[in-house]
Amino acid sequence: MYSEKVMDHFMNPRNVGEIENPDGVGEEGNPTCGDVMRISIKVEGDRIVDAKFKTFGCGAAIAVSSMITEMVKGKTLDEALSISKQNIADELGGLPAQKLHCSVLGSDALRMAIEDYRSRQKK
Amino acid sequence: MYSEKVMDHFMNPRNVGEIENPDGVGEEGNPTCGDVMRISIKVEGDRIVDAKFKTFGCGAAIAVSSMITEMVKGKTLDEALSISKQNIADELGGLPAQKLHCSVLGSDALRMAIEDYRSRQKK
Amino acid sequence: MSTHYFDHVATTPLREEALEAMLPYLKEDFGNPLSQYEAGARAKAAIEEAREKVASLIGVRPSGIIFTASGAESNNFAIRGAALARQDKGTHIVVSKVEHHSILNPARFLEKSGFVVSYLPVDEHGLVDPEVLRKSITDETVLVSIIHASPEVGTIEPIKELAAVAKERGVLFHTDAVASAGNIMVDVGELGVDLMSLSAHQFGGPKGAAALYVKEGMRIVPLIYGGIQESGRRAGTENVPAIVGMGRAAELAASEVADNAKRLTKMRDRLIEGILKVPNVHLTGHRTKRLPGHASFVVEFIEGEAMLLMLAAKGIYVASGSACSSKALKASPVLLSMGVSASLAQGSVVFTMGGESTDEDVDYAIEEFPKVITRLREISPYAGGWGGQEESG
Amino acid sequence: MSTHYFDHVATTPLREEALEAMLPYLKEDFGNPLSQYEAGARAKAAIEEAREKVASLIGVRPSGIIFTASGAESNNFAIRGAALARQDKGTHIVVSKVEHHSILNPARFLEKSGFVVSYLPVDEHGLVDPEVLRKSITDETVLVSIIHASPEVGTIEPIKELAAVAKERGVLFHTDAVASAGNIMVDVGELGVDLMSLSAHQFGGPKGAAALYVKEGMRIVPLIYGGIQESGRRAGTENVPAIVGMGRAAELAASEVADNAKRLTKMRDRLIEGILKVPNVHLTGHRTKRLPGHASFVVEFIEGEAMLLMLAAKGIYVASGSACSSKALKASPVLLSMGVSASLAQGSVVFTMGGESTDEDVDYAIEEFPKVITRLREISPYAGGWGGQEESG
Ligand SMILES: Cc1ncc(COP(=O)(O)O)c(C=O)c1O
Ligand SMILES: Cc1ncc(COP(=O)(O)O)c(C=O)c1O
Repeated sequence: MYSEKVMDHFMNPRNVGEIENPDGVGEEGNPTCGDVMRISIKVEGDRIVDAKFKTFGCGAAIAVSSMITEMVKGKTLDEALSISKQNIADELGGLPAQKLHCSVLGSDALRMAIEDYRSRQKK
Repeated sequence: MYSEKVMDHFMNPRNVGEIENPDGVGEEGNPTCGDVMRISIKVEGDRIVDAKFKTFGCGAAIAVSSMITEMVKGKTLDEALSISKQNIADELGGLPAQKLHCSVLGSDALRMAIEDYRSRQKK
Repeated sequence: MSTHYFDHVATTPLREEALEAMLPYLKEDFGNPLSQYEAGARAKAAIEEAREKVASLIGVRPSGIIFTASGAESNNFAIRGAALARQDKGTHIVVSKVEHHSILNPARFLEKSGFVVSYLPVDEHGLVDPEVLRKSITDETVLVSIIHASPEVGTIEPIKELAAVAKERGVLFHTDAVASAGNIMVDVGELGVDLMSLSAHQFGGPKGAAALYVKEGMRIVPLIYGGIQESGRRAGTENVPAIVGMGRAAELAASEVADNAKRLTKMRDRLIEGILKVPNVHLTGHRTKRLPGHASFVVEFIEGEAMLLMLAAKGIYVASGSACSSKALKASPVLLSMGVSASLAQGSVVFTMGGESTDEDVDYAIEEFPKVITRLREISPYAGGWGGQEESG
Repeated sequence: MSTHYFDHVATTPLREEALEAMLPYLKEDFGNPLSQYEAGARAKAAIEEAREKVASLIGVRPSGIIFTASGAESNNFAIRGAALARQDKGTHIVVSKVEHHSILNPARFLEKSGFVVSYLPVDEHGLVDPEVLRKSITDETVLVSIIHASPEVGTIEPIKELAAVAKERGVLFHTDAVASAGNIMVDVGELGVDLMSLSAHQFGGPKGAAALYVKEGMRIVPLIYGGIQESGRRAGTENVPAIVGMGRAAELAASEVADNAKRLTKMRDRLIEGILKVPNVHLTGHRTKRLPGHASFVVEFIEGEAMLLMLAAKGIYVASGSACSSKALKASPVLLSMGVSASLAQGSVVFTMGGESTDEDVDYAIEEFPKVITRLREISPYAGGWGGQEESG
């Protein structure tokens, strides 16, 4: 059902954990199935230098979390914000149709982490 | 579906034909399926000394015709009349339920042949 | 005794290639297609591959194929499912008098729930006239179902013309292609039908797998509700091995159907010619618009079951539509609707050939058939003619 | 990698003996049971022999068994067929909230055609209370259908008590015994039910064969109309090989069920004990009134599909009722109806064992399961607890 890439990121997820003293944290949940994804980021200049996640969810949700935290490292905030759910699915070699909502969760949690960082900056 | 005895009487029917100058002839048809059985008999004293049949019908109908003509030979008319459809089926080692009506046809045709003989006697 | 199987219309032998394809799914690959681990995925993939093969046999996209367990189920599903899905548009359906019981009986059930059903007559060859269909369609008509080829008399209906009439009037068209699919070229696009039933055991596939084709986007009310199998349109754990076997048989049929039909047509014509040499024997169905391997007759003065049994004793396996050989003990409605009398219909005998049939089978049948007829006519009281009771057909 | 199949509730491997019995009917004995010659008679006899074996598995007469193609078909047939046959007597039917989709969805269809359906609640173990059933029955009630054993939580319902309540009120009682028949002793007489569904692939038989038991003399409206197969109650060419396989599997199950249940109960109890050593894991269903080979849990803080996949990577095949592992992406209605919260239901994992399961399978599962849980909890944001969002179940 899942691509090899998905299975790899699920079985060996990258960036599991929580950044100590993060610059931004985003958490997003899926009300239908209860999945929750939490992403914390470290920002230097306007670049994301580190990202970690914790996820309560299915194999796809975990793989998406792993992939998105990989993808954003080294990216500017704007570049990171432009990552679409389709980008994530593509990087994972595709996701089953009914699992696409898991990648929305990923980009949403990331966006909230960035927003969190930006709102902290404003203070 | 059919017993060995039925198949034997169907494949090698006894007494096929029409008796020349018969003493009695009976013909009975089944209005639902169109089967027709014709039995002719030769009578001496009050005993049936010969019986032959012609039948338009299924395997069971032919086997019943063969069997009943065998059974009546040497019997008195009254003995022959007392042969029931069940007797015929039993002699054949049984008939499938939906084929039992074929043996009615047999006993009916025989009865008509005997009645024909008796009515001829009266003249 | 050598055996000569002339009853492909009852069922065909399972092709070895199909059984080979099935065996893994009867052994180690027993997983449920719904299971989320690899074994489930493998079973699921096997079904989808079979779906592609069945789809390509009739020239449609795989998403149009719903697997079922029998041609009868496909027919019930089609008639009931399409009628119920459209009942807000109207409650009239049209079928022919020569449909299979698995069309006629669900149609009768629909009558009980308020539908009106027209039963179209056929001509002496069993053909439905498109003009007759046209006249039967009303504003209330939601569905027409006409059999593609008759298993009893072999006649192939002018489905293209019939479906065009229905289409003109915006009415759904189903065809029961159980006896034809896999045996002649059947192309949904060319025929222009919206729904089609087919059954694996009629073309070298296993019993227990069949399909209903449903046009894309068309709503159909399920017959079997439950899980999400077959996109929620037909519940029940899939019979994976049988579906895989159906796929393989469909693949083989698709590649062989043209050659096979040519070969069988020749054999059939020779058989018909040989059988018709016996006096007072008549072909039923159309002389040329008929299934390639199909030769059906009525034989005067004798009864079908007796023929069938005596032929079987010689290793020739045929079918009969005689009343005595039906469990209902009724004359074949198909023959009656073609104008054959009940007595003559008693003499029905049906020879059907398939992929593994040979010229030797035909030779043997032509040689032995007359002997059986002679023997049975000797027993028949009608030997010299119907004796006024019946004119010869 | 060694594999450990813990998903017998999805489907069981086909027993070798059953396959052996099927093979002749997949090869030379391919005849149609309706055919009048010897090959047909042989196929017919094989079906009748299988009918006797299936009948004797559940302690009924062969004439009460109608063969179908799946448990889902049997359930649809039972619910719709019994309700329609009695609709002149009333239009109320009663089911439980823990029925299989193939009961619930046809019940919903009946609602659309004017029936009223009561859905009985269950307690935290999934049990239906006979007193609750009693109160739900009205003068309009014609049918009650309660599942015998739940495939999701293993709970065995008090069918004897429930059926007695229905009988008192003269109401027909159907039980869906698909998950139980062949796995525990199931005796129709003792249970006192009027209709029962069972499915071969749940007890070592093939996919594609199932049965509905119908009490003698009871009228049932067919689901699939057509020919005279199954005494006119279910049309379609019989899937002879699958039916024969079902018969053989039933015969084996009947002779082994007692020993097997004993052995599996021990294994199950050991598995439950082992799994429950992991903190924050809870058994679902009843502790003792459950299927012998059935151990089901909810695991806090993690999701079922992820567990299933990670276990599968270790060669352990299980099922999950989590929303993410269902195609509908909905929390299991069965768990919800037992009072399990939607979040906790996400942690559903179901281990089911069968005849070929071994003590080594159990050892391996007990050893590997905690590792998977630890690994997934490391990834979970709830590792330290539900964080107020959810009390632990
Ligand atoms: C309790 C129950 N009922 C019905 C079914 C459906 O049976 P089948 O899979 O044969 O369609 C299942 C399937 O596993 C089941 O567990
Ligand atoms: C034209 C036609 N329709 C339907 C059926 C029923 O199909 P099945 O035998 O698969 O139930 C048959 C059976 O031979 C058939 O010939």
